[in-house]
Amino acid sequence: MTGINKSATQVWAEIISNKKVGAYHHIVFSVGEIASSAKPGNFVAIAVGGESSSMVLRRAFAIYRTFDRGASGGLLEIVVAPHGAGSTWLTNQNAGFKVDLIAPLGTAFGIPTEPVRALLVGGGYGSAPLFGLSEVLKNRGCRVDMVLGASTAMKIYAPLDGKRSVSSLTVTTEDGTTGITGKVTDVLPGIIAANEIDIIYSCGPMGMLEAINNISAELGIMHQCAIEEAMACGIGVCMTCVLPIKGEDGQVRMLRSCIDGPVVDGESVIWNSKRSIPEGTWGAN
Amino acid sequence: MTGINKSATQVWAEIISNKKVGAYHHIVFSVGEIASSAKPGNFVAIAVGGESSSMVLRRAFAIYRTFDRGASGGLLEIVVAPHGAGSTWLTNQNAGFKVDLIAPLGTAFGIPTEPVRALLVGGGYGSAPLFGLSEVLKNRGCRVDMVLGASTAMKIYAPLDGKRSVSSLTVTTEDGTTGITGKVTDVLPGIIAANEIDIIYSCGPMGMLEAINNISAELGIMHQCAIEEAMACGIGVCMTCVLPIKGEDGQVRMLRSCIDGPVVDGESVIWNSKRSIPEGTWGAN
Amino acid sequence: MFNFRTSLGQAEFQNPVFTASGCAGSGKELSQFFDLTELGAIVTKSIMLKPRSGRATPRMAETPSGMLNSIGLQGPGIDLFLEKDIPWLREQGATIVVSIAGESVEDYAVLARKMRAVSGISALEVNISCPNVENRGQVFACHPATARAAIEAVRRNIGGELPIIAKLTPDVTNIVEIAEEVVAAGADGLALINTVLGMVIDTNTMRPKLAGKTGGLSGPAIRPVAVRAIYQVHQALPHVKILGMGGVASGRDAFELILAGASAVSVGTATFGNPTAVIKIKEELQEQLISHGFDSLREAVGYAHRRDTNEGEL
Amino acid sequence: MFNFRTSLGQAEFQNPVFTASGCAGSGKELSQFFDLTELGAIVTKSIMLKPRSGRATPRMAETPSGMLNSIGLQGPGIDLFLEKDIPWLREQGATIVVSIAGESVEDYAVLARKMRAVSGISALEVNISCPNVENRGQVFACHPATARAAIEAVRRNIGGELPIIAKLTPDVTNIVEIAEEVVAAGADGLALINTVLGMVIDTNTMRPKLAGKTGGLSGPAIRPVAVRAIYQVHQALPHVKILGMGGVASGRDAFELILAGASAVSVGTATFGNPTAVIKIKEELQEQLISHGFDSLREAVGYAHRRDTNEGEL
Ligand SMILES: Cc1cc2nc3c(=O)[nH]c(=O)nc-3n(C[C@H](O)[C@H](O)[C@H](O)COP(=O)(O)OP(=O)(O)OC[C@H]3O[C@@H](n4cnc5c(N)ncnc54)[C@H](O)[C@@H]3O)c2cc1C
Ligand SMILES: Cc1cc2nc3c(=O)[nH]c(=O)nc-3n(C[C@H](O)[C@H](O)[C@H](O)COP(=O)(O)OP(=O)(O)OC[C@H]3O[C@@H](n4cnc5c(N)ncnc54)[C@H](O)[C@@H]3O)c2cc1C
Ligand SMILES: Cc1cc2nc3c(=O)[nH]c(=O)nc-3n(C[C@H](O)[C@H](O)[C@H](O)COP(=O)(O)O)c2cc1C
Ligand SMILES: Cc1cc2nc3c(=O)[nH]c(=O)nc-3n(C[C@H](O)[C@H](O)[C@H](O)COP(=O)(O)O)c2cc1C
Ligand code: FES
Ligand code: FES
Repeated sequence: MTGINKSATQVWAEIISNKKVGAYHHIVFSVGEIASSAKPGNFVAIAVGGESSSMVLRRAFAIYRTFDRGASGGLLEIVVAPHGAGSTWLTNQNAGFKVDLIAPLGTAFGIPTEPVRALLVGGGYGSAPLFGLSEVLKNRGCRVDMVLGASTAMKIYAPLDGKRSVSSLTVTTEDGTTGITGKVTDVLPGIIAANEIDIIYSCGPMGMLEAINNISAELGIMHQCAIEEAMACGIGVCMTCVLPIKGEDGQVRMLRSCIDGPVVDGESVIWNSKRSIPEGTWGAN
Repeated sequence: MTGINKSATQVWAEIISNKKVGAYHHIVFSVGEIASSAKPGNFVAIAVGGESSSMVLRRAFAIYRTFDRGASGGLLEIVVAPHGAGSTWLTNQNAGFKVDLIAPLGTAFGIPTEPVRALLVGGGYGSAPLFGLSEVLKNRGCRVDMVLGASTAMKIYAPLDGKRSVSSLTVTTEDGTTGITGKVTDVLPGIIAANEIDIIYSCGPMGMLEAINNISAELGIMHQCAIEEAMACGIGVCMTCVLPIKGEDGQVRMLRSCIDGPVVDGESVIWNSKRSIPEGTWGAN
Repeated sequence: MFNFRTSLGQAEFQNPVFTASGCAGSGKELSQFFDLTELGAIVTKSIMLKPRSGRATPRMAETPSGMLNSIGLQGPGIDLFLEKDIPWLREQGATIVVSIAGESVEDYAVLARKMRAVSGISALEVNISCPNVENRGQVFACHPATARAAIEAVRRNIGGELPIIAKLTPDVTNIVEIAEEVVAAGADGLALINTVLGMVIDTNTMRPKLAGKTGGLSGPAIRPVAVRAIYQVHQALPHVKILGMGGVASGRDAFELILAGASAVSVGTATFGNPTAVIKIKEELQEQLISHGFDSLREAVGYAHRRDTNEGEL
Repeated sequence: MFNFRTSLGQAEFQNPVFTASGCAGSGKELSQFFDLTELGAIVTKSIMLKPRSGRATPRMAETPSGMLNSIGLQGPGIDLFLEKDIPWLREQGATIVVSIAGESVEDYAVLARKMRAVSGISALEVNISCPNVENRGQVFACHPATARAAIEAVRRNIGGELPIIAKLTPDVTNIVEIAEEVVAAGADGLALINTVLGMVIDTNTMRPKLAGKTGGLSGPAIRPVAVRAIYQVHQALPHVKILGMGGVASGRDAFELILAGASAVSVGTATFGNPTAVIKIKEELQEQLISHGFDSLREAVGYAHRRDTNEGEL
């Protein structure tokens, strides 16, 4: 366990701006000191629906990036896909509105001490946390390539200034409305070979992460991925967000994705175990 | 039964303005044709809390007044006391916001065919429907006197243009912050005698209506009052809003205040029966 | 063409969205907002033998995503009801399900006898979730023996072909046991669920808010309980038709109950928040079914129970 | 000076606001947000004899004003728990209530024996009502005989003075009957209520949303059920202390449960929406009590049951 959310703080965060970008909303919050403690991979948990809301649980969003503005307080940005009632409510709130926000939560992407060649792979809004990560990696002297995929062009989130921090950006869409027609995994092997990739960082739907992990495992490349399990609390107290993960001792345990994740080693995850407990899991009976 | 809400219509009504007046909010809605069918005493039922609201029931508000603006659509106004979650939510909505509103509902004040001398008595926001009533009465050639009472000055709702339609206005507050110190019932006997009142119309808390009815009954004056019972549906289908009322046949029945009320004859009500069914009520066992 | 028809016992309905008993007045009130022929059926307020004042007020309290009620079955009694309400409903061309409630087994027998001669009724909903005065006010549907006795009394006296739908309370340790009992006693279908027993205390007066102290909890808050009850009973008794209810406020919700095993759904509390809720729900349900590729409502009934080869544990 | 202290059995607590079992992790997670000594007590997640993986995911579904969970009692087992979690909590100076759960009467006996030597514990909550175990028929708290057997096993084996609080499920026909049984079997207090059995069907996949199909409903949606259960049990057993829970999300809600008859309240689901909910609720409750003129918490316990001369029927 990575020290339980040592810097997590609960604040009333004012919305500074809320802009529609493609299929998503890019929302900027004023969050004070949280901005300086958040790392790429961490997430925020936001209460949704207002005072008399029938939604009792927070919604988790990956941190897109943060700005530490000193005296004027920090900014924190997220990218939201209006999906069900909670995310849709959030995308409907305007600048000036304050939300109850907790951050930073969860694990961050591990940053190599050596300058390595990194490939960042994002699916849909899963690209969001990768831009901050690429900045950090570049500052450490890494080469960063990026692949973003989605079903359609509107669901590719790739802001101009984000693109600047990567050496190459490949885009795939299933319907071919932009970039290469197909899935990210169609282009991965070629890019990995061409750029002699040492490590893959990924964020996106579980199916995509699993497919990427199949490739990285086969090629023997490190793979860190940010997973997305349904979370009730986001702070480690409810045990709803677990998934089976193999520890260094070889033992599979049901670990909390909000505390031991969302960023985990791809090879430690027992993939495709949804709706069942893998045999041999600690405490399975 | 007065013909079941013959002109009741459900509309998305835009808030045209929302202004704080003393302890209340005066809210104006654009309601189209509803404005022309509403009569003094009718109420509206508004859904509260927005899309993901945990509040499943509408809130009822007496119609303060309506304007039939012809082609540009009608306006309907209410006066809201922020009390619990629902009314507070409503008072927090700004111009431009649309609410789900049903009106006109319930019975209206009976208008005498002869020009009589009427006394209108309002408690707190209960004054709201009386101003529209006084206009109608005046146009019928009645003399209209008014008494408004509340615990404190901030809770007296008496707009300037409303006052114009009455011959005299007496204000009482329990704390003496404005007008006469005391309750409306302290001043009623004097005013009734001085103005030779034929009929009393009242709206306000149940305790006040009962006290007024004691006076009217003793003096043998007609009394029509707008009652306020907890309503789940407002349209007559749930049977929650009932109270014991004596019919012309002398039989007491549990009648719905949303359909057979809110305006009822004061002398037909079995007062002070809260939390019990009066003996002899139809179907009591 | 999409087939929206459904059946409960021998009764056929043009669509599966009904009003819930006690939540549609006499029908007149709602007819201001839509044509009653648009309903799968109107289920009338549970009617008893004699006129009844119901309970004292306050009779309701709003709760998070729900409400409590303690109406206490206010109504005109079966005779006036058959004389006035039913003819009016028939005139409108409404499809009618009559709900009856008794205080004793004998009451149920008499009510059933009074109903047997009545024409133009599609089914009889037997509300046995009410207190049995002969047995310390214990609710009939709470115990297998009393539940059985009430339904048997109806079965013996109803004659003919009027389907009997027994309405059960979820406030039992084992709802499947009660369901099995009433089916054995002659119920053609089951109505699941009645309200859940609850209480609200007014923290200002520091007393129970309702004059009757406890009340029945309804609305979206109880939907997970309804889905569970319907799922359990459909699993145990797959051939018994279920009229589902409890917290349905959208087409999605109606679809959820149907997937669990309901052949039709009743809408109660949602009507209080929105007089046209039933119509909205009907339209949304049809959209849901079509967009999921169903050609008929029937195919979707209990669909959540299907086994799937690539999902072992289901 | 306002007196906020309370007691359950022989155990004394500085204030009446606890965490709910299974809703506060190991304590460490919440200690990031407040000092655990601020709690009336931390109630630990129900611990079983052996390590337990719990159920497969998905384990939760949000519902209107509530949620379903089917954690399936994931945990390290009693030995590791006593070795690691308890010493850490003791170090923090936290007031500790340990919750235990068994799969057999023998389990309860062994768990109780393991607990008897442990110091620094204020009370033992005995969870005989987890609705997530695979066979619903085997929920101990559903039947008087099994409820009694579990509590008797604990009573016989616990020794000493550790108060036993039996935690009951509301999913029974008659909760008072179960309460009487466990009190007769030696429970010093009662914890009311555990979650209500429910189900959500995902209308996209058209299957139960939870891998375990059914789950426990918690949150404000069930508060009226909790208030009713507490009120009924307090009325029948006025001298038995009750730890109330179910949908408490504000000081007003805590006050409501106390008026119904709870001597202390646990906060579960509200913590998921707000990590500092317990502290907020504690402060708001104290304000509520003081503003209603109470000098102590104790005076308010069960106050909604009082008779009032000018309100005949209460
Ligand atoms: C670590 C993490 C990071 C995330 N980052 C983002 C992000 O950057 N941008 C973004 O748009 N969304 C993100 N999500 C998903 C987001 O938290 C919501 O789950 C999603 O917006 C759906 O919520 P809703 O209220 O719109 O839908 P509803 O259907 O109303 O949600 C109901 C419940 O199900 C849960 N749920 C539904 N779908 C998912 C899902 N795919 N994953 C997990 N829980 C789900 C919700 O959290 C909620 O509790 C993230 C989730 C996690 C766990
Ligand atoms: C016919 C009628 C006319 C009304 N006219 C006005 C008006 O002009 N201005 C105004 O401010 N309010 C009026 N009310 C009261 C209003 O409908 C709300 O009940 C009140 O605002 C409290 O609702 P809430 O959501 O703020 O409180 P909450 O405490 O959240 O309400 C919870 C539930 O209790 C009911 N309730 C609470 N207090 C009352 C009450 N005093 N009477 C009836 N039901 C209650 C609510 O309707 C709601 O269903 C009227 C009520 C009725 C029945
Ligand atoms: C105000 C009210 C009155 C009710 N009256 C009856 C009744 O007379 N007979 C009956 O069987 N059920 C009655 N019910 C229960 C409903 O028919 C329905 O089973 C329950 O409310 C759950 O559905 P809902 O959540 O859609 O309201 C009543 C419910 C409410 C809210
Ligand atoms: C995620 C979760 C886990 C729970 N785990 C336990 C448990 O281990 N033991 C137990 O007795 N109750 C458990 N409960 C029940 C709670 O302690 C509590 O009784 C119930 O949730 C009602 O309170 P609430 O509405 O405040 O959550 C759990 C509840 C939830 C939501
Ligand atoms: S979301 Fe609650 S433990 Fe992870
Ligand atoms: S409020 Fe429903 S009948 Fe009057």
